[in-house]
Amino acid sequence: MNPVNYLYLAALLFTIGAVGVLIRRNAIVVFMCVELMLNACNLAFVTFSRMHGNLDGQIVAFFTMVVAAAEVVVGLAIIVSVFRSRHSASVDDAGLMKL
Amino acid sequence: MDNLIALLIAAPLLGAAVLLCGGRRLDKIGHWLGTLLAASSFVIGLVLFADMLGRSADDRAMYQHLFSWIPVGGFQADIAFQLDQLSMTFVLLITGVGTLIHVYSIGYMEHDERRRRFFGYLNLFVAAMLLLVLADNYLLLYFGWEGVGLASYLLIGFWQHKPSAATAAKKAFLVNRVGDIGLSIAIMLMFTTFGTFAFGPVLESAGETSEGKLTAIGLMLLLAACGKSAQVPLQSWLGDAMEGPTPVSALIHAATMVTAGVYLIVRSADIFNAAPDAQLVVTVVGAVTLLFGAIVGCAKDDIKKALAGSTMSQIGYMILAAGLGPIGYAFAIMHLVTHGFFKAGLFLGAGSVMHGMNDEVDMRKYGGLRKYMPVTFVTFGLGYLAIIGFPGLSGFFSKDKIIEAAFAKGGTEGWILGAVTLLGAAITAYYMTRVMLMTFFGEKRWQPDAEGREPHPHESPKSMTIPMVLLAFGSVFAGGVFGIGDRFVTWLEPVTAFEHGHPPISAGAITSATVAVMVIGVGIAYLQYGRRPVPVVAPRGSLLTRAARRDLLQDDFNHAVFVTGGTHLTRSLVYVDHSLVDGVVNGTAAGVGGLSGRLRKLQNGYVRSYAVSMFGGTAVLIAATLLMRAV
Amino acid sequence: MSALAAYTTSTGEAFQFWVLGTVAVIGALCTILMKKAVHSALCLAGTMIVLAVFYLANGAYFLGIVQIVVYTGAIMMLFLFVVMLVGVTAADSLKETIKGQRWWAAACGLGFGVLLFAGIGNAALTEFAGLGAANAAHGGNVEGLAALIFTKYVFAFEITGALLITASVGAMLLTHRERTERARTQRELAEQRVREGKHLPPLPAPGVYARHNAVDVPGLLPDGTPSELTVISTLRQRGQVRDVSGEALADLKALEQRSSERLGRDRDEARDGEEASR
Amino acid sequence: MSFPLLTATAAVPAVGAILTAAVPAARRTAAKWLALIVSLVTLVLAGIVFARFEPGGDRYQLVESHSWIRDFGVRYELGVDGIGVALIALTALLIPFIVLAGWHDADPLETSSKRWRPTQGFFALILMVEAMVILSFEATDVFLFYILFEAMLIPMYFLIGGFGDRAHSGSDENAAAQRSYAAVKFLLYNLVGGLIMLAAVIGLYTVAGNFSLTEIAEARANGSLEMATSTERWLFLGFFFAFAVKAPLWPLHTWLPNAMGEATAPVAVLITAVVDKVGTFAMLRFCLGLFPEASKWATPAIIVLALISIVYGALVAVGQRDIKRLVAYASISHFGFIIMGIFAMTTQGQSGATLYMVNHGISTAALMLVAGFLITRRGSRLIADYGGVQKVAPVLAGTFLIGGLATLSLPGLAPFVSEFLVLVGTFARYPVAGIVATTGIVLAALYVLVLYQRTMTGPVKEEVRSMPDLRPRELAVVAPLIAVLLFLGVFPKPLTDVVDPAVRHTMSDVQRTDPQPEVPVQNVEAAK
Repeated sequence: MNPVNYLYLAALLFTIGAVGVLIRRNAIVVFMCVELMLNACNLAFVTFSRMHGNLDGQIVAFFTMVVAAAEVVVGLAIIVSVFRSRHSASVDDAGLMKL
Repeated sequence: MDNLIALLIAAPLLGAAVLLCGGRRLDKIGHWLGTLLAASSFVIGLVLFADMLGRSADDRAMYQHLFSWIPVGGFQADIAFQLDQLSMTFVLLITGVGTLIHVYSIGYMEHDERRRRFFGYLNLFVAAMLLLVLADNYLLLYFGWEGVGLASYLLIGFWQHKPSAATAAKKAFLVNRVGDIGLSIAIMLMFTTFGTFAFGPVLESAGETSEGKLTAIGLMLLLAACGKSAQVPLQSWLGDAMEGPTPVSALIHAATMVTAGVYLIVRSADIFNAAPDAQLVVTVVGAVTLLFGAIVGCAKDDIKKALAGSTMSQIGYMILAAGLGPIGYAFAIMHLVTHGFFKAGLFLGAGSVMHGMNDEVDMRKYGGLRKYMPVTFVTFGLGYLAIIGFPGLSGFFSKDKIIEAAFAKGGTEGWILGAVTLLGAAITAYYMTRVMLMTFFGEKRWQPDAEGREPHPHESPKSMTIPMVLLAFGSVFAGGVFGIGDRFVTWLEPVTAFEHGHPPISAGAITSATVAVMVIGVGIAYLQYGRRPVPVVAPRGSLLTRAARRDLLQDDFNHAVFVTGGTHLTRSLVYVDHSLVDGVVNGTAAGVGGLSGRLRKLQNGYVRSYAVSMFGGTAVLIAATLLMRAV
Repeated sequence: MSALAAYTTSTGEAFQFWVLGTVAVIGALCTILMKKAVHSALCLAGTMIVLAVFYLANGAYFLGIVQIVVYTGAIMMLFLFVVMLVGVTAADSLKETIKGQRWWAAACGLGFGVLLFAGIGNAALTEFAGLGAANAAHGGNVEGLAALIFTKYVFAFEITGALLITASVGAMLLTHRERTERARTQRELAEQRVREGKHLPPLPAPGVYARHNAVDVPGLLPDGTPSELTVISTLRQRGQVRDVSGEALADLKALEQRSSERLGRDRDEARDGEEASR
Repeated sequence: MSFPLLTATAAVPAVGAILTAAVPAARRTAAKWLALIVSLVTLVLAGIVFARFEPGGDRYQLVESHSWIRDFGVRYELGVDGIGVALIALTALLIPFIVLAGWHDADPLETSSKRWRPTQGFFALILMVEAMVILSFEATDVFLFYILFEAMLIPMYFLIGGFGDRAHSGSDENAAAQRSYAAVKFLLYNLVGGLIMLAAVIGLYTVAGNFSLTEIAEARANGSLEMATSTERWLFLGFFFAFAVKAPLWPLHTWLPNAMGEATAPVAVLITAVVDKVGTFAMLRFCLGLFPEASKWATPAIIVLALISIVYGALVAVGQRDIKRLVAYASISHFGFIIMGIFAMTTQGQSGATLYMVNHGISTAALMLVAGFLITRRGSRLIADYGGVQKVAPVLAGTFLIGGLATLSLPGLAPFVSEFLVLVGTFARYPVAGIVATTGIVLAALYVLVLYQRTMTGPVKEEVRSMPDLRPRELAVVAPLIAVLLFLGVFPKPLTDVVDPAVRHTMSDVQRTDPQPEVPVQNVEAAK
């Protein structure tokens, strides 16, 4: 098997994640889909790292993880505060900038 | 001495400025101040006149250059004055008659609360008129030309609360503006032809350009003269201008301003001399107006409008004379001066009558006034004799010369013009006799005015009668002083070249004919108005009479063509502006609005919907990248 | 180790890829298709663990472990925590409300995927250098990464620290509500209730039956309809109130039925019914 | 380095605007006085500029030049020629009167409201406009000019849309809707023009490589910068379109009546007397300076459009029922004269056009401000609602008449000088155009006198019976303007001395000389 298959897998996961973002209304699930896309990217980076024989790809994946962690923290906090004020976690309900 | 010229204008200008800006504080003394300043201008004029007489005939012109007015490239207009014999004649006429009318107005306007303002306007007029005749270039003349127009506008509309007065003022200004187009185009033509528009250079080099160009300039100047001097086809404003107070009619619309056209033509003599076609048109305009004014004057029952028709007619004489060339210029000006005296006198007399008759102007409601207003009657009568050309009085000398000169034009033209002037003299005698008879003779036909007051005719106060008497003196003697021994002609000759005309028939015969037609005119009028009682309500009259009452339908024509047509034009243009010009823009805006209304539906506020477009956009970008790589 | 440098992988890795890859894809699909958020989260966690294995297989030992510890362990737990907060049993309706959204999403996803596959397929990706040398340079994968992080990427690393601090402060700021006024005492609350004149007594208790041992079951009013007041507002807002009125009424009916059967009343009733219809 | 006088002239009102805006809400009157003082200081500075300018000296004087955006060759480059000096003087002269005339225009409806801030905003915006307009008259860098040309739309938009005339036109209740329509229309028209100009500015940069007016003009003159004929024409059209919208030239004029009708009288004056002048000024400086050949190519078409503007504007003015819209259409007619004078390409025409810009500014200000006082008193803009005002308020009527007479170019008042110069200048090269344009003289008399007759004369209408005459503040606005009109009408030499050399430079830009008279009179000098 050619290791390039990892890339195909990453592409597939990314696409699935993207479609998930588009079709799900629950903000938490949308977030999960974003995480899925990030993970797919990480897989690609790791594969690239192996392809090129240096560790920079892994470094990028590492940073992605950190940033993703930060993003999740803030994002979930936003979801919680939105949920508090609107009693809903649906992204469709948040159609206005101001309540 | 030259430096006094500016003072001539400065005095009344100062009066105007002080009186108009001074406010109510000056109400008590305003009229005295205005009169004083007008009189001082007259005195300065006399001083200059004396100085001028003391010099040789060729050295009499004086110049004063004040400052450069509009210096732009080759276009050099100066505030500079030229006082020669022609200007001097006008200066004395304007300031002299002007001062008398100031004095007259003190009494006439006594009960008007806005008398101070009236005197301010009068002073403004005198200043502007002096500027007109003293200017040494056409542009400065134009300044004065419009200045008198403004003063005329203000004074005609002095009783602004009357809509008719306001309308008449506006009409006068507008019709004059049409004439002004002529003057401005003439100046532009002069500038492109000669590179200047100062009198001296233009007139000196007039012969150096083509006749066509000079004809064009001449015709444009004539257009200007028609506007200001109420000549056909721009005569319609003068009758309406009688809405103004009577002193105004006397000063502006009889003695001075309306003669500015004659001044313009005589001043531009060198241009007209070199353009015979233009001259011919001038004489035709003069002849037509002469008859037009006379006919209108016969039909009017309003005393001032009858006199206005007469003014038009008399100026027609002057214009005709001016169109005859060097044989006529001097006589045009002479008639202008004598006319200034007797017509001003007549108007003041009319004003005096109105003053005594509760401002009634309809002659059919006068009658038998000679006993109640002896001074007015005598002065008016002398003016009347002067205007119909009674031998020995001033009008006789000046009019007779014009008739002679008309015959002297020569050829068929000479005969036609001569006949017209003779016919005009007859009609003049007719309508003036009619005025005289209807006003001072016959039975009393007095009617209470609109407020039910019975008229109590009385003689006017001294301040009014004295000017009338003085003007009557002028009417009687001016002609003799000027005419006997060709004094006036000699005086003017250095400015307007003079040639003796040689009429095909002897001068004596023409004089006899003149007197004869005058007697016929008087006789017919006597038969119609002296022997028979005058009906209080005007009879229907013949077709011609009715047309003449309506100014020979000229106003109706103007109204139908210019007023109605213009109204429709402006209305349709307003519509076009709103619907078409603006409509295109608004239509575009509506189209964009509609389109964006559709596009707005895409902006539904759902994050996921935007995410789809982002995602799709990314896909398109990738596709584009791959495609570029593939290619 | 040397296998990592090969153009093809070992059979073992291939086997692992095909099996676990299938699992990962299924997990991803379940993530986006599960009705309940908690199920999605569990599926995602599964996918992530598979990915961790793949990292390990690709020679990224450090990342593999971090993936399990940080991602699956911490981040997914955070997700679950929020899911709990929002309502763990709440199920999304998968019915699409935006017109054409699903079709567009599918079309874009398909197009995007095809393009990505085409792009990867187009790229000449046959050379695999392998990580053997890179990992060995500093004596191991972790050391190699550390060497890079603290030299070449030290600034980025430091900034990441700032980012994390900011994120945590931000999260606190977003979720923490500042109390702008003094907390009201019991007495004040009581006085307010009296002033407003409603619910002077305590709110009614939820209808606790023997079979519904829960606070999410509303008490029933005399006519059998549920009373909102009996359930706490949080559950009400989440829509997690279990409406048992129908059930209870049905039970009641069944009870009556049984008792009437037993008492032999049904025949009389049938007769009554016939009469009424007549 | 010498004192940056030109920058100071623009900076004073700009700083003043910020200070005025910062005045506390309760100190409204202080803000007004501050604005007035700032505008007077600007007037003094403009006077110094006027005095320091040497008519016989270099073309651009008091030059300041600093690098701004180095990569694109954009410079902060200022300099004034005679035309700029005249227009700076006009702007600085008018603003104090605009401020004074608009003293109460932005007052709160209830005097008690403490938190009312728009008053400060109103005066700050006026000063802001002044700063930008002055700077745009000074800018010799095309890019700098473009920025200012666009930026002045912003304060103008708020002035029109935010501070409308409280006297609605009577026919319509939804005054606010009309006002915002007018403001948006103003903005959109000018933005479209500006956008096209931006394209042309970028185009110019790609051709010339920098934005300096002086450098480009010089390079064009000495042949080191070749431009393809079609390129030059397109660039010219891009610039001209923007200026023609702002000027405005028929058929791009319809925003002006709306804007002037809905804005308060002082703002209407600001639009037509100050801001619009930037358009005609820019035609003279940029269109002719940068694209001489294309200017000559476009002249016939532009003269025709200008003629249409003159006649059409005047005719439509006659048909107006709203006083302010009437003045707006009269202005369109006058802008036709200005543009015609510019493109007649004669000394008289261009000098006349420049003087016309100044004189039209002053005369329209006089007429419009008095009209504004009148409208404020009666609360209506419709001509038909007035009558006989002369009887109850003679001073108001008198000043109104003088403003009107200035508008119809009566000799003795300043506009006559300029109008006649434009006519003569046009006639010298295009006689037919000159003659057609003279009809404008008659039509001007028509609309002015009809307006005066309907509002001021006749029987006194019941509604105007208690109308007060001009108050001292209002007289202080009108009297100096009238004095200036009279002075410049009789002695325009101070202006012509400054403008004349500048126009000669412009004429040499387009390589045109005046047509020579057919029979040159040798003794013109002697006759003087």
